[in-house]
Parts: sequence; structure tokens; C-alpha cells
Amino acid sequence: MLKVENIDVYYGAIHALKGVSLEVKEGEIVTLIGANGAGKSTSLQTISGLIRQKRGKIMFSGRDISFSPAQEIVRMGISQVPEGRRIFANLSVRENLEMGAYLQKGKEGLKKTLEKVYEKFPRLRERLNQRAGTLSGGEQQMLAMGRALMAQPKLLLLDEPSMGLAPILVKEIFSIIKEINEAGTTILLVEQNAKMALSIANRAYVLETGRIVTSGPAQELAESEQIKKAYLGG
Amino acid sequence: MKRENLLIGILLIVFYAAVFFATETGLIPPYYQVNLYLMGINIIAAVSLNLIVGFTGQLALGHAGFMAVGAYISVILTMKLGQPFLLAVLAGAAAAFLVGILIGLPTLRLKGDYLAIATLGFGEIIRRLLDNIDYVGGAAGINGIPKLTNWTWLYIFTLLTIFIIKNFVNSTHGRACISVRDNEIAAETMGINTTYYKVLAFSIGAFFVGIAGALYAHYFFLIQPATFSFMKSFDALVMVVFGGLGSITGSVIAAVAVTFMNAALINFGTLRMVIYALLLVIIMVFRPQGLMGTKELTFKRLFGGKERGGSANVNDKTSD
Amino acid sequence: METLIAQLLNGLSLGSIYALIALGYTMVYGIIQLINFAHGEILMIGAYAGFFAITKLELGFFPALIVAMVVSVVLGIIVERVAYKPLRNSTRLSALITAIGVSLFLQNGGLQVFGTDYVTFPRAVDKVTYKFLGGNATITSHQILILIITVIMMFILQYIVHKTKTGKAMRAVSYDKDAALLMGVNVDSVITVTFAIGSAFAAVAGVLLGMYYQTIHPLMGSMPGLKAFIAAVLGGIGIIPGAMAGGFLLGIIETLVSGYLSSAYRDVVVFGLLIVILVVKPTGLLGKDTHEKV
Amino acid sequence: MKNNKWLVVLIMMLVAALAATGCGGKDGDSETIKVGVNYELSGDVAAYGTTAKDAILLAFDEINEAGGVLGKKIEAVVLDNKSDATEALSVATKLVTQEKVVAHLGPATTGATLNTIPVITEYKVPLITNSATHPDITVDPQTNKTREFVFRTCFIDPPQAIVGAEFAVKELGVKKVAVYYDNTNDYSKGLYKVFKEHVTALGGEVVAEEGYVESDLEFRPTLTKFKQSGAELIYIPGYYEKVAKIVSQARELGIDVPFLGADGWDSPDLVEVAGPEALNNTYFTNHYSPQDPSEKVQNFVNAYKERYGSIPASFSATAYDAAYLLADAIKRAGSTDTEAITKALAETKDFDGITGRFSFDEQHNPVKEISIIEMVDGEQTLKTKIAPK
Amino acid sequence: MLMTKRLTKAFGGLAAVSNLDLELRHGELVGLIGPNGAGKTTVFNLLTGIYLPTEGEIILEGESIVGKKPYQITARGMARTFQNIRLFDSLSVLDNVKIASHWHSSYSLPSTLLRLRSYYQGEKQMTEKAIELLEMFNLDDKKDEQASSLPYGEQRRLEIVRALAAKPKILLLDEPAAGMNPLETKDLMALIEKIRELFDLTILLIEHDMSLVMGICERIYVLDYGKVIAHGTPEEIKNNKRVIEAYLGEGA
Repeated sequence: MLKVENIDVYYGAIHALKGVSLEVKEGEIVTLIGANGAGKSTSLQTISGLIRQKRGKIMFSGRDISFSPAQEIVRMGISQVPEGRRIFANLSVRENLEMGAYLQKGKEGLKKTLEKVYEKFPRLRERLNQRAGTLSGGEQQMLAMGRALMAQPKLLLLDEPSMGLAPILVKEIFSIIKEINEAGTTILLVEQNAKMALSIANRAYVLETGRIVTSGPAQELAESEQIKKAYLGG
Repeated sequence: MKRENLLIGILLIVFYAAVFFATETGLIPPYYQVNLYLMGINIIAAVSLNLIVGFTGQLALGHAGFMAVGAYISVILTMKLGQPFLLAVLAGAAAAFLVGILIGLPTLRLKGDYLAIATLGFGEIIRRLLDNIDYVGGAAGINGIPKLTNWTWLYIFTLLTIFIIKNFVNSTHGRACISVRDNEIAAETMGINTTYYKVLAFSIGAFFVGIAGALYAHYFFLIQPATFSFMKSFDALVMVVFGGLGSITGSVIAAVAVTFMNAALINFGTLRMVIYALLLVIIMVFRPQGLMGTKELTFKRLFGGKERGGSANVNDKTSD
Repeated sequence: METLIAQLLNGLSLGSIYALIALGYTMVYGIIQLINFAHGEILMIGAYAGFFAITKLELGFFPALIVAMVVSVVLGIIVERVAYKPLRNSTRLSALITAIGVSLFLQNGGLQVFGTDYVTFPRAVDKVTYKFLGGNATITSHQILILIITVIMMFILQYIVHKTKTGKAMRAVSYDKDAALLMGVNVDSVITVTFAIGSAFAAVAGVLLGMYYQTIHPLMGSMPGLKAFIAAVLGGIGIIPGAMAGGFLLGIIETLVSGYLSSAYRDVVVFGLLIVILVVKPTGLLGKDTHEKV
Repeated sequence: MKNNKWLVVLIMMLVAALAATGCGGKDGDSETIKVGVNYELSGDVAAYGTTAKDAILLAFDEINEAGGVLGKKIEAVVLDNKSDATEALSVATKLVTQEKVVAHLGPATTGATLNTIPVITEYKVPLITNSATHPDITVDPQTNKTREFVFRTCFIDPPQAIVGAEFAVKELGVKKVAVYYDNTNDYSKGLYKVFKEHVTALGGEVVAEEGYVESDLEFRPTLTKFKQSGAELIYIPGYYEKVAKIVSQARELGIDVPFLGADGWDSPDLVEVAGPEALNNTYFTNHYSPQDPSEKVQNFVNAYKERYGSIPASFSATAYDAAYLLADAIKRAGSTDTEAITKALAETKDFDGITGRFSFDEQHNPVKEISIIEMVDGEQTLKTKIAPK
Repeated sequence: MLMTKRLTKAFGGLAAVSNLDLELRHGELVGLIGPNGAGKTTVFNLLTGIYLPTEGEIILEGESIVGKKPYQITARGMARTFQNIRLFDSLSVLDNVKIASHWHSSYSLPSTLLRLRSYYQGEKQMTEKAIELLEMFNLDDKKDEQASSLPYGEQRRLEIVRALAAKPKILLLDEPAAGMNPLETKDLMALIEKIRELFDLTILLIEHDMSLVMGICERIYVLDYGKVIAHGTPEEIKNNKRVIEAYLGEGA
């Protein structure tokens, strides 16, 4: 479904991604793990068109999206839940969700998708007309995910969904991710909490200073001594 | 280090003497002399504003008001009270300093554009008050001011401004100002009295632009409230941004360049302002971080060797 | 008492002029946080476009207004694309300097093209003076027209920004451009639309200003523009009803100071009050106290 | 990034180069007499500077067509001082020291003119201004000495205001007057002070006095105040653009007392903006009237109208006179030596100008009659001419 | 050493912190945990003077510090880090640290402006002390780099160094391990223990990473909706039913 081939990304003089290739197949949860500054977020941002690669190719559903504008990429079915949630604090919860469906046409469809999101995140329904900035961190994360789902994406990119959340919320968020995937959305997940990520993912890639160093089935990686030592605190 | 300073010192003296000789013998034609003085005054105005806007991150648009205070006070001293020039200049600067404290204390709690508009308001208040004070000629201003500003004074005060502000910035006090710009809340929790440093930077800036005002008044024969309109504050701001926020050498270069540009454009008649405006836009579009960014032009940079310090791509925190 | 009412009416009509200009100003600011110093000049170009539409094309007032809006919108978009867009990721101060540059360019370009003379704006709408309170208070049809148009424009703006999809996108862009991109919003075109609307509003203000004060001039936009900006700040910059409130407040304060104290000290008092208001309420009258999350 | 810096530097060097070639081209033609024209061509008061410059260029063309002066043509070097006093000094310095002009015309406003005085005095180049009316222009207030090289073709503030006061009290018979002046303008404030003094001396009373600011558009608040004051006449020593708005807004408020003003009123735009009706019952003191049937005046009015498409205002007339006066002085001096021209200027006697026949008094101010113009249905009509004492 | 009594902070009627009683004894390492939005950071902001309490007292070494400005509180021996890193981005790593020792600086404004000897001495002292601290955190080789160019983990460490340079008696750490992987977190734990001993610090820390909190804290306060719902040793907290319900979840 998504194929990233040999991309190189620079921030000014800093070479942030060095020939990164990865693939996500339909229906999978794939996770990208690695230390801070390894280039995980950069990878996601490059896929969704916020950053441009200098070299390399990105294919989605058989189409080359290497240089498509961000809104085109969204239209094709890739949504991202950015790191730090990035909700529109000045808009109401409902408006945030509606922004998620910005490219969707037709009021009926919008209503239906809204209903679906409310089902998944009942807490959002309670706070529809509240300014999003007044939500708690956990609620904001749910809103950010709900907002991304409003676009009815085929592929959902999640950037550090558990960051700064209470343990109880981390569990909840991960179970929701699983649910979303089971309902048919493919997921590419970037996580600091490698243990959790590997526990729900099918496959994983390990990034180190801008390079993919290992990849394989999540289970296998979770058991690898090397990975345990470096990323699982074991 | 020592040898470098000595070299710089010699260069500065040589430059002084060369220009002195050139003006005395008429090697520099009178028209360029006028612009030479404007350059010096603009350098002082830009460097002092840079301390407020560039280093401390406070967008203040009332610089012309302080210049007016310096100009008027010094002229009153020399013309009406018969005091010596040096005393008049320092008194003008001191008055601007005090007004700076007075204005800074209430307004510097404001942020970004609110501060900009409040300081702009203060500048206008000063101008409008002067319009109504008959002692200083009201709107007509004071004319017949003796031409006491000469190359020596101009040079001394310009160097003094650069020297003192540079020393200030490269000290724990200057770093305190920069920390206020970068992150006010963190600065305060790290033990920086942010109000103190904002007001300090503001009034030091006012002090030096007060000197600029005094030098201006004693070169240009006439001062009027209209001379110190907010457009003059903008001019100084243009030089600061054009040179690079937080770069003293940048401000100096920009002040020289802008004065030079203005002088060169005189031949274009009525088109001069159109061209100037166009250049302003073009320069900003192609070099938004200013000529120098936040870097300084140092001896080492000029003559090889690597410079320590950050890159030029610092995000602006000035008006958030 | 009658004088006070007369003066309040004067203040209201001056205030509605400020409010009218401040609306466009504050909207552009609210979305892209740029003090668009060229707003006054776009207003000026709009006024000249209206002038030529009435005198040369012999159009009526409202068709001329449309022409003025179209011209200003085109100009606004060009200015945005050429001068502001390249600076979108630069410091706000360099954008501010660019805006000043654009403003100076249009002013002096205007002096070249339109000449330095004041031009008399035709009376496209008949002026009727209504007198009441025994002739002590008067109001003209022009004042009423401006007041009504200002109020209507405020509601239109509020509607656009708060009720339409574009408006939602504008607010999203104003808060977080990258996140808006991730929603599929074409940020560039949203900003262009913002400028287009702001410029259209400037054109309306320009034509009304011309009609009301009867002269237009290449520098006509700068002082009212500055006053309108002050009004916008006073009301809480970026907030549409704030621009309205700030405009009226500024107009009324100016009028009362001129009428009861001294017009020579008016600006001193007005700026003094402005500072006091800001010191007491640092985010303007209607500004929300968005204390930084620590 | 790096490249941009050099691009910017390149742009500036380009500008400098262009500027340098610009000034190089003008040199070397000694067959002409160079006259500096230093006026406000952009900025706040560009309207006044431009009309003056236009009239000067018209005059020079006429003189050159008629054979020039001393067998040479006059060449005007026109530079813009941006309505900025500092720039005016810069421009004057350039004109005097680089262009080596034999005389300096302008600037229009008092502030800008004052600032040029040190330069033209140092290089002994005569200056004629057409509209700077402040007494200090020609007389150094500290020494009370006449400035040797400074002349003007307009009259100074006091006589005009005195004539105005006399006209108000004696001819119109009013006792209570209000004054509305431009607080940011020395010309306006100068007139206001003298007028007030003389009205009081003549037994009248100033019942209200207020200042406006040059950028004002709205005058109703103050006018409403005037209305309550019982003033029988309102004196507005200001420029036409504001005056038109003030009169029009006053009439709207139902103020029907007469208005009186000064030469700043004179412009066709006054009628266009305020409308003929509002201007009935208004008067102003002026240098000349375009309605003046004399052939000289009518020739000027027609020539100006043909070239620039509008009726010349009094600033055009005084500027036109300044240009002719200079040509006349050069002729009388018989040389282009600046000091000789200065001497000839100082000796001017009965110069026959558009704005009347005049001689310079000891303070280099023209002694001429002042016209009082009444606006009747939008037409300027000559009410009377008064010679100031 | 530090004590709050009925500390309350309301934002427009909503109590973010209510009736909080907190006590820190000399040399303790205390954790403050709780769900997002429970008011933990608000507590920090109250303690450091960024917010003014609506009600209640904060007593530092026997003296009330309510109403004192943040810089005054810092001078009394309290320093902190921030949840969302707040470094002085455009300054170098070294200068970031030197800023925090500003109020200890030994040279005056005149000596600064005129470059007197005391300026050079003062600067030298500050630099030496800052480098000493940076060495301890393995950041000394990056002292000339711009703070914003450091990787995330190092920025977090630099924040701690900066706080230490203010010579605090009490150190408040706001989610120091946020965004760190388990290995980095482990290193951090060791570091915190080390500086506590070395500088004789009392530490209060907010953290979601339970391995860290449970691993090093001696006592823990659990906050929910601005109120303390539990308080005790890590063992007690781990088994507290209300805490599990509100915060930890089953099977923690």
C-alpha cells in the first residue's frame, strides 16, 4: 500500500534521513521505533508532504506521491495524527472534527462519519461545543485521532500517541488503535514506548540516526536481545 | 586577543584621522559630509534600537520620541542656558534615559504588537506635547541651533555607543536580556528579574538615541516636532531588521547602507521614494533574516578562521 | 445635554469610519498575525478605482463600489503573493518591514501615477442633512449609510469567519499551519482568500471615505490606517467585534476630548488613554487573556 | 543563504552606480545658467511643492523661449526633499556644492527652508522661497539681522493676519470671533497669534480657539463647540484641503457665520470639495486673484491652465514670480556671480509680478498689497485690496 | 522545608488545584503523579510563582513565598525544569547554563560596560562553574553549540543542568523522562540520584513513566482533579485502588 524508497531528507545542512526505505501493506500495523532524533517523525512528515525529500520515491496505492502537495496526499487517503497532537485550540471540538473532514463533500456523509467518531470516543461527544484548548491532554489526543479519522483515511500515521499520557490512558489509546486497525484502517505508528508499540504491531522498523538498522515481525524484534537492551530497558 | 585589539584600535584611529583630514581639505565634498553625519546618527539610532528589539525582543516603535527628548533638552541647554556642548549632549541622553524608565515601567508588561502600539503612542505623545510648548517654539520648532557637532564628537559618540552596547550584550546582563527574548518564563524562573532587564535595555537604548538626537540637533540647525514622527522610528527599525536582529555589526552596516542608498537615490527625483520602497521589499524578500542574521562581523571572520556561535537561522521570538 | 448628544453623534460617525477600516485590518491580522501596513494603501487604491469608475466609466455608486473591490482584491492578492508569501516562514519583523515597504511603495507610486493634488471625490450618493433637538444635533445620510454598512460588514465578516468552511479553515490556519495542511487545507489559497476579503473591505472603506470627506489623495490611507490599527489593538487585535468596539471607542474619545477639552491636546489624551487601557487590559478590550501554557 | 547576502549587496551597488551615472550626465554645460529647485515633491506636502515646481518650470521655459538670460538658457535642477527638513538640507548641499547652481528656489515650507539657510549662506548662494511665510526665514531671530542671501515672494504672516483682523472688525463689523488653526503648522499658528492680537486690539474678542492636526478629517466636534461659543466669525488660517472640509462640515452643522482665511485657501479644489453654496459668506486674504483682469495675470493663468490643466493657486503665482524675479535679478546683475545676483535681488524695486508690483523691504520681504477675496457662488471675487501698514 | 497549606488555584471558576497540602522534607525525593489535566504542572507553576494562588499558603523554609516573583523564589533556592522544554534557543549551551547563575554573578553593570577587571574575573568564574556542571552531564563537548540544535534528550538534560546552575535547594522536575526511551530513562534515574547526593537537593518530580517514579521516589502524591487522592510509598501507591482506577489501570 505504502512504499517508501530510499529517501534522503535534509534540514539545512543536517542530513536527517539517509536512504530510508520501508513498506506498509494493507491492513497492517507497522511501527517505527528508535531513539529521539533518529528521524521517526521526519519520516512521517515526509510521507504526508510537510517536508520534501531530496532524493527517493514515495508510492501510495501504486501512485507516485513523492512530490504531491499535502492536501493531495490527504485526499488520497493518508491522514496523520501529528506529534504533540496539534489540535486547533481556538476551535470547538466539533469544528476540529469538521476540519478533519475538510476535503469531504456532502453533509450526510459528514454526519455519518461524525457519529462513527463519537462512538469510538464518547468523551468527545460530551464536549462538542467546548473550545478544544480546554480539553485535558488525554482528551486532546483522542480529539487528534478522531480528527484524523474524520478524513476516512486508508492509511493512518500516528506520531507518538502515548507521549505524556497517564498509564491508564496509554492503555486505552493503544486499544483504540488496535480497534481502528481491525475496522480496516492500515496504520503506521511511531512510538517512543517501544514495548507497547511492538505488542500491537505486525511488523517494525528500527531507526538509528536517520538509517533503518533492523526490521522484521514485531514479535521477533520484541524478543531480540539487542532490541531489548537498546529500546525496552530490559 | 591583545594583538587583535591593538590592531583594531590602530585601525579606528587611522580611520578617524583619514576622515578628519579628508573633510578638512574638502576631499569629501560637503554633500557627502552631510550624509556622513547622518550615517553616524543612524548608526547610533540603529544600534541602540537593536538592543531593545533585537537583543531583548521588545518591539518598541517610540524611538523617535527619545531622539526628540535628547535633541530638545540638549538644545535648550546650549541655546537657552548657555551650557557647554558635552554637558548638553549628556543631559539630553540622561533625560531620554529617565523618560525611558518612566515609559518602560508601565508599557513593558505589554507583549508584541500591543507593546508596539503603546510605544508608538508614547512617541506621538512626546511630539504632540512639543507642538504645544511655546518655550521650544511649538510646531515651528527651534532654529538657529549652533553647529556644534563635528566629526570628532560624532566619531567619539558613535564608537562609544557601539562599544558600550557591545560590552553590555556580551555580559551576564546582556545574556539576561537575550534570555528574556528567547523565553521570558524560563528566564524568570532562572532568577532573571525580567522587568528590570526589559526596562534597563529600553532605557539604555533611549539614552543612546538621546545622544543621537542631540548630535542631530546640533548639526542640522533646526529641530521641529515633525522631524521626530513615527516614520523616524520606522527608519531605525528598518535598519535593525535589515542588519539582522541581534547583530550589532549588522546594524552598523545597515545604517551605513540605508543612508548611502538614500543619498544615492537623490538623483532620481520624485521616483526616489518609490525605488527606495521597492528595494526595501526586495531586500527583505531575498534576505529576511537581515544581512548578518544574528552573527557578528568580527576580525576573525573577515580575515579567515572560524567563528564560534550559532547559526543564522534562529527563529524569531520577538513579537510572540 | 444637547451638545453632548450632538458630540456623541459626531463620535459615532467618526468611530464608524475607524471601525470600517479596522475590520479588514484585524481580520488579516487574526489569520496570519501580520500587521498589514499596506492596508491603508489598498484602501487608497480602492478609493481611486471607485473615483475613476464614477467619473470615467460613469457608473453609479454601487457598481463603482464593485469595481473598486475587484481592483483592490487583485492588488491585495498580488501584494500577498509577491511580497508577503516569500516571507511566510521568516520573522514577523521582516514581514512587518516588508509591509511598510509595500505601503511606502504604493503611497509614492500613487503620487507618481495619480499626482500630488487632492482629487475631489464626486458625490455619488445624495447628501441629506437631518436636524433634530432644535437644530442642535445633525446627522447626514452619508453618516447613516456608513454606520449601516459598517455594521453589515461586521456581521458578514463574523459570518464568514465563524460559520463558513473557509472561515473554519482560516481559523485553523491561523492557529497551526502545518496541522491545517494535514487536514488537506491548501494553506496558500486560504491565506490568499483572507487577503482578498481584507482588500475588498479596504476598498469599501476607501470609497466610503472618499465619498464622506470628498477628497482623495495618494497619502489618504496612512493616517486613518494607523488610527484604525490603533482601534483594532484597542479592541483586541484579531477579534472582529473588537475592531468594531475599538473603532467606536476611539471615535467617541477623540470627539469628546476635542469637544470638551482641547483639540490641540487631543492626540496626547487619546494616546495616553490608549496606554492606560492597554496597561489595565493588556490584550485589548475584548481580547481574551490567553495566558501561555507553562 | 550566503548568496542572498551578496545579491543584496549587489543591488545596492547597482543603485549607487546608477546614481553615479545619473549625476555625471548633467555636468559640463557652461552655456546654461543652473538654478536649483528644491521642493517637496513627495511626502506630506507634495501637493504644494509640486504646484510651485510646475509654475517655476513654466516660467523658465517662457524665459528660455524668449531668449534666456544674458544670452544663456536657464537650466532647472529639480530635486525632491521628501517634505523632510533634513532632506532639504541634503538637497540644498547637493545643489549648491555639486551642481554649483547660481541660485536656489524653494523649499515651500518654513521648516525645510530654514534648514537650507546655513548651506546657502555658507556658499553665498541666494535663495528665494515662494511660500515660507515665517518671519524667521529672512531675519535671524537671535541677532535681528536680515539674512543676506534669503528672499521671498510671499508676504509674511503678520501683515496678512493684521489685514484679516482689520477686515473682520471694521468691514464685517464682528466682535466675537473663533479661531481654528493647524496646530502642527507654524504658518497657521503664526497667523493665529497675530490675528488674535489685532482683533483684541481693535476691540474684538476671541471667544474660542482650537487647533487641529494636519492629518485630521473630522472637525465636527470642535465646530460643535464653536457653535455654542457665540462666535460671529470663524478665522481659519489653514490650507484649502482642510478648510474645504471644515467649512463644509460647519455648514452641515448649521453654522452660518462668515469664515475668514488666508492665502492657504487659494485653490480650485476649495470650491470642488466644499461646494459653492457652503462657501458663500467666506473671505480670505491672498496674493492675487486669478479673476484679476490684468493681461499679465490672465496670460499666466491661461498658460498654466493649458500646460497643467488647472487654475494656478496662489502658491503657483508666487513661485512663478520667484522664477521671473530671479531672471530679472540675473539680468540686472549682468553676471551669474552668486553675490552679484544676491545684491541685485536685494535692490529689487517695483518688480511687476503676478502677485502685484513689489519691492523688497530691508528684511527681504516683498511690500505689496493684499487682496481680500470673497467667494460668491463658487467664484473668487476681488472684494478689496488693502496695503498693510 | 517546603510546605503548602490548602493551596488552591481556580481558572475562571474551575479549580485546577484545590486544597492541596504538600510537604517536602529536606533531602527527600518525592513524586507527583496523576492523570493528564489533574493539575500537576499547575502545582509547579504555583510553587515557582508563575501563577498566583487563589487561596492558601506556600511556605519555604518557614517563610511564605506567596506573591513573590519567580526570580525572587529562585533566589530563595527553588529551581525547575519544564514539561515542554524552554531553553534559550539562540544562546549557546554554555550561555544557557551561565544565565542561571546570573543572580550569583559577582560583577556590576558599570564594570560590564567599561570592561573592568572584575568583569573578566566574574565571567571566568561563571564559565568554569558552568563547564563543571556540563561535564557532569556529558554536555561539555557541546558547550558552544546552539541550544536549539541539540537532540531532544540532550535538551532535557541541559534543562536540568541549567536548573542546577541556579544553585537550588529544591529542584522541581516536570516530566524529565518524557520522550525518552527506556534506556535513556534508566540513565536519567541514575543521574537524578547522583545529583541529589552531590548537591544535597530536595527533589519534587512529575512523571508518567512508572518505572522511574516507582524506582527512585521515596514518597508519592497522586493528584486527580486538583486534589490529592493518595499519598504514600511507591508500594502503597501501586496497590491503592483509587490510584489504579484513576491513573494506573489494571495490571500495572
